[in-house]
Formats: sequence, structure tokens, C-alpha cells
Amino acid sequence: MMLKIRSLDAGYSNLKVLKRISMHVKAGEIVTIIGANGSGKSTLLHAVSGIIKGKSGEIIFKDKQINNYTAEKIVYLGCSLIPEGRQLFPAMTVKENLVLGGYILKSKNKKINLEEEIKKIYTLFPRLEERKNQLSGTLSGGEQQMLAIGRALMSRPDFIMMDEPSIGLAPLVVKEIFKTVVSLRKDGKTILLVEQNAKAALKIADRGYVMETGNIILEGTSEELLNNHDVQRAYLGKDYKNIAER
Amino acid sequence: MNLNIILQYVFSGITVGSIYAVIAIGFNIIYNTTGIINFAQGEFVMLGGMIAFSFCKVMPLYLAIILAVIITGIIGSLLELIFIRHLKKPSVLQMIVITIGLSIILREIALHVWDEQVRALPFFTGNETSSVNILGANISPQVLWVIGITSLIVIGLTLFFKYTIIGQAMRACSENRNAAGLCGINTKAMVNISFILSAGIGALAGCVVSPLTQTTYDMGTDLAIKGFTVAILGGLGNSSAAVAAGIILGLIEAFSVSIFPSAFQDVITIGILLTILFIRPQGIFRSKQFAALKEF
Amino acid sequence: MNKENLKAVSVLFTIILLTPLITSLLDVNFYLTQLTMSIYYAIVSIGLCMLMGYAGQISMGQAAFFSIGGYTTAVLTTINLIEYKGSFLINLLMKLRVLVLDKNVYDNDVLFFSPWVTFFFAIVFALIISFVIGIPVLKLKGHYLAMATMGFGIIIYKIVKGTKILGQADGISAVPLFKILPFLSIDGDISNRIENFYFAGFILLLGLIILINLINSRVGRALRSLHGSEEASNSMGINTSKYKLYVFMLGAVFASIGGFFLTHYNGGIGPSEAGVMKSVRYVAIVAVGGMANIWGTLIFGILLNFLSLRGVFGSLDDAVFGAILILVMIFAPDGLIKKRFLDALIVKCKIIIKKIQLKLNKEGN
Amino acid sequence: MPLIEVKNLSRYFGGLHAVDNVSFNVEKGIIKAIIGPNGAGKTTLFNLISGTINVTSGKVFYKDHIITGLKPYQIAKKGIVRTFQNLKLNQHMSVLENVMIGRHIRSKAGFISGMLNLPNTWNEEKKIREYSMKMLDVVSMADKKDITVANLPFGQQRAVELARALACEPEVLLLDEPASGLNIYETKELSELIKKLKTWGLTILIVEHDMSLVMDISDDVVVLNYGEKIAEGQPDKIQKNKKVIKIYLGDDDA
Repeated sequence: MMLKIRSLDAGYSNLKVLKRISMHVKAGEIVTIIGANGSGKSTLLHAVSGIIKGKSGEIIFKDKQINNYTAEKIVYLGCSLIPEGRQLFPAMTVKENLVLGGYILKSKNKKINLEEEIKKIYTLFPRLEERKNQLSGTLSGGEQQMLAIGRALMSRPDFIMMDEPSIGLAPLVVKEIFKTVVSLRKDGKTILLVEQNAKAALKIADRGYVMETGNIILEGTSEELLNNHDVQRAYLGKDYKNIAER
Repeated sequence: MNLNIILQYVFSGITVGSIYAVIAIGFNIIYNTTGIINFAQGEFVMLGGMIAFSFCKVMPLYLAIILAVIITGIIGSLLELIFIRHLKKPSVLQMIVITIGLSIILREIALHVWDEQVRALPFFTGNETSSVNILGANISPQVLWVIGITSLIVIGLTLFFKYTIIGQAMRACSENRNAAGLCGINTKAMVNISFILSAGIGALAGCVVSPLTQTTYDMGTDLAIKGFTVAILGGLGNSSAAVAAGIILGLIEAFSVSIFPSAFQDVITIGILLTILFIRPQGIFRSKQFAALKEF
Repeated sequence: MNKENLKAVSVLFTIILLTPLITSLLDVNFYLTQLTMSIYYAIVSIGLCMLMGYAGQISMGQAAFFSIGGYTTAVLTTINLIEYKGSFLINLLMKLRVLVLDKNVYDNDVLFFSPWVTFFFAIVFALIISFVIGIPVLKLKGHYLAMATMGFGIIIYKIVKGTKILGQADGISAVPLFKILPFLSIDGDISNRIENFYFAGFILLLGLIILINLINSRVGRALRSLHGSEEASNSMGINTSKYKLYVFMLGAVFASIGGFFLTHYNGGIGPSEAGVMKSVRYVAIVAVGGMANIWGTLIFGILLNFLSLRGVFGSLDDAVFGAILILVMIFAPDGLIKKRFLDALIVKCKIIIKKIQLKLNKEGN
Repeated sequence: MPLIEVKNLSRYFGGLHAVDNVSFNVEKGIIKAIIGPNGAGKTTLFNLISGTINVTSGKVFYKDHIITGLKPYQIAKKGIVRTFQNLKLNQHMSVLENVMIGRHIRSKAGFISGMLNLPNTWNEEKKIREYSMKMLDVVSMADKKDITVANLPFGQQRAVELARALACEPEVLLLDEPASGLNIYETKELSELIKKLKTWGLTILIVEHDMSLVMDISDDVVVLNYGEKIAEGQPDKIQKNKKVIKIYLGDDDA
């Protein structure tokens, strides 16, 4: 088991966003979380990656309880988050961004040659090598997303969480990004994908969870979810009429 | 005004200007990693001079200076550890007030440890009467020391931030703290390092300038406001611009003496600060577009 | 004014009324001098409290406005225009009682501005300067605002210290008394101690009532909303920059009035009153008081200034204020006097009183 | 004559075209929704109309007068009042006091009369209080008037914010994702409330993610994607629009 969450409550200051969330991700899976805006998907990823602290419940990563770990420590364990909106270091070059992605390798082992690690990323995304001395803030959206993925990969994570990688990207670029996600799984990575592009996400995922106002309202294999009417509901609105009058 | 005197002014302008620049860089380093303007920055300069002064009685000057830099660096680190680290999401007002409080405390401690007397480190080479002739102007060799050491500080820092992984990690923190954490960078440690660094370079500046301008326990506020002026002039957070801005301000100050009474010299500097804040808060070297993305 | 505030004001009124009685009973009447001074300083602080606490804008230059009030009156009442006597303008001004003729300690005739007029000038200067400086400064936020106001404060300090007519480092002494009523004149004479204390208390109450009214008015609500979110207030139709400016000017006037009276009370003013450290003090007092808490500011304004003037902190005077700033900001950023805390205290007192009553009743039975 | 006319409005952040040449009209008395996926530029468009950020190019007309370039408070005074996606209430003030802030533009008392507590302000304060209570009643929060806002759950804070906006007596109400963070029951109440406001004659412009709410209440819908308008029309037509379905449920080929 890669990640297991048991009845997690979390939120920001006095606002509770997540309500008793339970879910899991097995090693080697691609799991996707879908849901409308404001349903708490990103908050869930923030809680796992240590950016916010859970109020109650358990987060277990590779058999370790990580509730109170700092974000840095969680990265050390091999769990990497690619945040929404990329969050690159815009005034630093592509290469510097990648070097920083490898920061924990360097602090684990002083002798490690980051150049070789960076070369591996370049073979995955040749476009980044062409632009290695360019400031990352000047890259196109797709290239930025590649760099964000590359930077996360630099820490050699086993488990990668992606927060809406397709946001703001042209359809063709989205396709490319999703292809990369599939190829990452082939390399043995486990992936938790939060997406607003439901169909595309479910197509590459093994399983999925559907969130609504901080709760998981539905889970199942991708096929089940793709054919489920409720998924459309979660996406296109809460359909409060049917529910409230039921 | 003949050429000699002009040159004299130019050198004195560059000398104070480069000290201002170093203080401004101190501001920038902490500002970049934390978003805090450390109002106690001027006190680091004072502490450097004072500590070195005490040590140089019992050991060679260079050792005293090294010790002063190290001790001030430790003080900077402690300040961060004790007063700043554990604050959860402090407001800007809170940070301003705390660092102002720190500056007062440091100053008062200095007053009780070293009293009110004006002190000065010995000249690094020669004494107050020795001079070097450059292009016909007689200047103290200490001026060359100041210019040399501040250039070394600037070059050293540039290399540090550009080529070492710690330096890069600090830059990463300043650009996006959350993302830096997600790269596994210990952001808290980086903040601490930024305090050590800016305290250390402040102390070094305080040592080299001490023979020329003397050191008193209450010199910090004036220096801080000058350093801040320079930091703003160059654009807060932009250290290479701070060097240029520092020299500009130093020259303005030096030449203003020939026009205005020296009692009003500071009024001119602060007038510049206010003017810049009012019309170009992003600094003279930065574009309007940059300013639009920031709040002042 | 609501009931709660009315109660508080009347409590304060009673305290002010009784203080001279208590001091004379304890035979510490000399405390009144320092208390009077503390009250004037507190007036400066409550003005700043409006700006910092209610409108959320920091000012590190409050001492500048204090000294503007103080120096305005000090210069105009110590200037001797006797040599121009006889000219038409001077005669006119004398007839209008703008200028007064008096004798100095050497029994020479001196002709100077009436304190009534300089009071007016003190307020007008504070208004003009705060208006001119406020428009650009208040566009800034956070660190920039703090530095800009501090810079303004330093400029005033340096000007005061460097200008001959302002007495440079020595300041201005021998400021004449301000005769308000036949039996009331503002000066440091021991015989007038009690009257002066009451007068200071009166001014404080007046200022306090004005501010409390303001806080609870439409404008006060707008200010508090501005502190919450400038963007939202703006979207509610509140002209935020106008209100910030007004409050800045109001704080300046309060400071100027404090400076005016204290200068007459002390018979002089020195450049240290304009120093950065003084501004820091005012900020410290507002911070300990709880930012948006005018009562907290008032209580600590009087208490801390009194202790400081009594020399309780010794040579650590400045250090105490520095330490207060740090400790309050770290451990109690909402100030020491929280309404919640006070309410809890009152509730507890009530419970204790009830218990005692019950016990007494039982025993009575 | 449309009440609001948005003409070729654009806003660029550096190279990012947050809003790109968007035009549409809002007739008086209708509910118009602006929808689109995350990052489509909806909130930016809102900020442009309400004056919170400056436009790069283009104009907004209100009652045939240009309002671009005006300060937010000037726009509010003209009768266009907005709410915020992430609630901007004063957390330390009571519910009623927050709503009373909304009466600011409909009252006059100034600095001096406030300081002196002049009798003419008493009457005004009373009216402010009464009207604010009425608005609290509209959002069914009247019984919570003295509670400090920080102690209220999120859904109720939204209601307070709406009451505050209503207290301004706006002609146009701009609602920025009023349903985000609400559960289905609260959303249902919200929809009824918005419909009620329409009967008052209010014109409502709403940015919302919840399609079921949008389809239920709005008369007209504008769809944005990458800052550009890709569709406009009545809800039932928008629901069938292929482009819109594609951006919401994703490309089948992806």
C-alpha cells in the first residue's frame, strides 16, 4: 500500500474543508480524484504533502504515519507534489529549477552527480534541454508543466501527486502531458491525479474517487465512474434539486 | 571647485555609498527569504564595529574582525531562532514592530556593554594621516579597503547565490516558499541562514568603515534608513542594483555638503527615500510592469 | 454613545476626579505632575490608536506631529516682536489680541503671540502637514508605509535639531504659561498642580468621547471595515484613501494638541520629543493596548508614561519599550487588554460577589 | 438599451491573456451567468467590471456611461455592487455591523458629525440599523445579528456578505461564485434567494462553477475559456453546445 488515509479532517484556519476523508492508493496505480471546483481536491493533496496539517484522522504513507511531518520531510520519504499552477521558480533558469528538484538527493548524498539526473529528465523532455538556460518564467504553459514534472522527478519519488496538470493548457499539450503520466507509471511510479478534465483523467486511471463539498461521494474503477451518471453531476453541479427533494 | 576636490568628494561618496549598498544587500537577503524588512539591520553594522573594537585589544586586527563577523552572525541566527521562527503567519505589522523592538534592544545592550563613547578600529594600513595619491586626490588607504572589501562581499554573494546549492535553495525560497518546501528544501533553515548572512556582512561592513566614520551604539537607525533608501532606490530585493543605488546616494550625499549645511544632509537622503517611495516604489531600475505585480 | 461606553467614561471621570484626593491622602501630590504629563502623552497615543487599530495603518512618525504642536507654540510664544511695536500691522494684531504684551523675568517688555492663537496654529499646521504628507504616504502599505512615516519623522527630527530658530539641540525653553481662565493657567507651577491635572483630564475625556463617538459612527464603521479588507470596503462604496487620510490627520491633530499643552505645561520642548524612539513608544503603547482598543491604549499610555517619567525603568527606559514591543507582538499580538479577557474578569467578579452575597444571606438567616 | 455593455474587454498579465477581447450585454432585470473552467478568466472579468483591477483595453458601459477607469468605490456608488469568492467580511465585527457597512453609500454622516454625535446622525443610524436588519431578514440571519462573524460557519458568512451587498441597494449585483463551499441544501436556498432578488428588479451577474445552479436560475449564459468568449445564449442552448460540453467533460480523444 502506497498511501492510506483514514477519516481525515483538514482545512485552513477556521474553515474546515475536508470532512472524514478515507481513501487509498496502491503501489503502481494511477488513481484520480475528480470533482467540481471547491470540492476539496487540492486541499486533500495539500494535507498529504504536509502544506497544511490535518485536524484529525490519519495519513499513512509507506506504513509511516506522516500527519505531523513537514513538507520537506515528506519529500524525503519519496512523496512528491506537483502543485496546481506549476509553482516554478520563475526568475531561475530551467536548469536551476531542476537542480533544486534534486536538492534532497544532494543532501542525502553529497557526491551524487546531479548533471546525470538532469540528463535523464532531458531525455524525457527534450524540449527542456533546448531551453535549459532560459528563465522558467518565460516558458510556455506546456513547457512549464513539463518542467514542473521534471523537477518533481528529480527527487526520485515513488509517489507523485499532480494537481490539475492540464489547467490552462491547449488540448494537444494536455495529451502530451497525459502520455507522460502513463509512461511514468510504466517506470514504476505511483500516481495520484487531481483533474478537472474528468474524461481524460479517467481514461488513463485505474481507479477514481469523486469529491463533493469536502466528502468522497463515490469511488470505483475508471470504467464504472465513466459510465456513472452521478459523475456528470459532480462535475456539472450539485444538482441540489433532485437531492434536496429526494 | 577644482578637480582635486571633486575627486575627493567622489571617493568619499563611493566609500559611504558602498557601505550603504552592503546594508541594503543585508536588507535584501532577509527580505527575499522572508518578506521581512529587518529594522535591526543597522545594529548589525554597529555590533560588528563594537565587537571587533573590543577584541582587537587582545588579538591581531584581522582575527578580531573575523570573530566579530562570526559572533554577529550567531547573534543574527539567534534572533531569528528566538523571536521569529515560531511565529505562525505573522502580519506585516507584527514583523515591523518586532524587528524595531529588536533594534532597540540591541542598541540598549550595546549602550550598557560599551557605553556612549565614540570608538574606532585602527586603520587597516597606515594611520589617519597616511594617504594615497590617486589622480591627484589624496585619499586614505582605508577608503581603498572599504571599496575593496565591499566589492569582495558583492562578488562573493553573487557567486554564492548563483553557484552553490544552498544559495540556489535560498533564491528558491524567496521566489516561492511553498514550492521550495515541496522540493525538500528546509525553508526554515534557509531563513536562518539568511539572517546569519546579512548579520555577518553587516558586521564586516561595520568593521571596515569604523576607522573612517567611527562606531557609536546608536548609529544603527541612521544607517538602516540609509540602507533602506538604497534598497528602495535599487528596487527591494535586487542586490546588484543596490550597489549602483548605493554609490548614487553616496555621491549625492558627498556633493550635497558643498551646497547644504551638513546638519541637513540626512534630510536630503530621506527626502530622496520619500520621493522614490511616492513616485517609483519599485525602484529606479525596475519597470512599471514589475510594479503592477507587486503591492507596495 | 452606548451604555457600555457611557459607563466606562463615567468611571474614568470619577477616577480623574478622585485622583488628587487620593494623592493628597497618600501625601504623594508630586505624582500629579507626572500624571498630568502622562495624560498628555496618552492623548497622542489614542490619536495614533485610531490610525493603527481602527484603520489598520502603521505610523512611525507620530512624534513628529507632537513636536509640530509643541514647537509651533514654543516658537510663536517666545518670539519677541517688541521692536516692531508701533507698526500698523502689529498694532492691529495687538488690538485683535493675537499678540500679547508682557514682561519677562528681566522685567523687559516682550510682545509675543497669544497661546490661544498658537493653539489654533498648532492645529492648522498639523492638519496641513499631515494632509500634504498623508496623500502620498498613505498610498503605501506595510513595510513601505512604516519606513516612509519613519523617514518623515526623522526629517522633522533633523530639522528641529538643525534649525536655529527651533533652538537646535537645546530646544526652546521659557515658554510662557497659557492662561485659559482667571483661575486656570497651563504651567508647571506647583500651586497649579491640581487645576492642571483636572484640565488635562478634561481634555482627555473630551478627546476620548470624540473618538468613541467616531468609532461608533458611520465613519467609524467604514474605518473598521477598511482594516478588515481594503478591497471589500472599496467595493462597498467606501472611499478608502479619503478615510485613511482623514484619520491620519485626526491622529496628527491629537498629537499636536498633546504637544501644545505639554509644552506649555513643561515650559519648553526639546528635539528628543521628535525622535524616532518617541514614535516607537507611541506605537508600543498602542500595541500593548491591543491595537483597536482605545481603552487599552489609554490605560497603558498613562501607566507606561507615568512609570517612565517616575524613572522606574532607570537607564533601561528605551529597552523596556523595545522589550514590550517584542513580547507583546510575540505572545499577545492582540494586546494585553482583550475585551474577552475583561468580560471574563467581570463575569468572575460577579460570580464571586454572588457567592459572597449568598454566604452573607445564609449567615444572616 | 442594455444596462451593462462590455465591449472588447481585455486584460493581460505579462504574456497571459486572462481576459481576451470579451464583449457581451446585460439587459436590465435578468440573471446572467458567466461560466467556464478553472483559469478561464471569470473572476478577472468580474474584477474588471467592478474596477478592482485595471483593464488593458476595452470599455464597460453602464447606463451608457463609461465606467472603466473609475475606482471601485465610485462604481459601487453608481449601483454596481459585488461579493467575493473568498469572503471579505470584517471577521471581528458583528453580523449586523458588517451589514451596516453596506449602508455606507446610502447615508451621509461625515467625520465631524460622527465625532460630535450630532442629533441628525441618530436618526440616520436608526435607519441604517433598520434597513440592515431587513436585509439580514432576507437572508434569514436576523437572529444572529450580534454574533461576531468569525464564529459563524462558512455558509452563513456567505449569507452575511450577500446581505451586506444588498444593503447597498444595488441595481446590479455581481456574485462571485456564491455557491462554492456550500452544501446542496444551502445551494438550494441560495437559488431561491437569487430568484427572489430578481423579482425585486435587480440585475444579477453571476460567476459560478455549479452548472446545475447556473442552468436553474440564469436567463442568459456567457461561456469563457482561456479568457475568450466561446459561447453565449440561453441555458438550454448552452447545455447542448458541443464546444461547451467539450471543455467541461474533456476531449474524447484526450
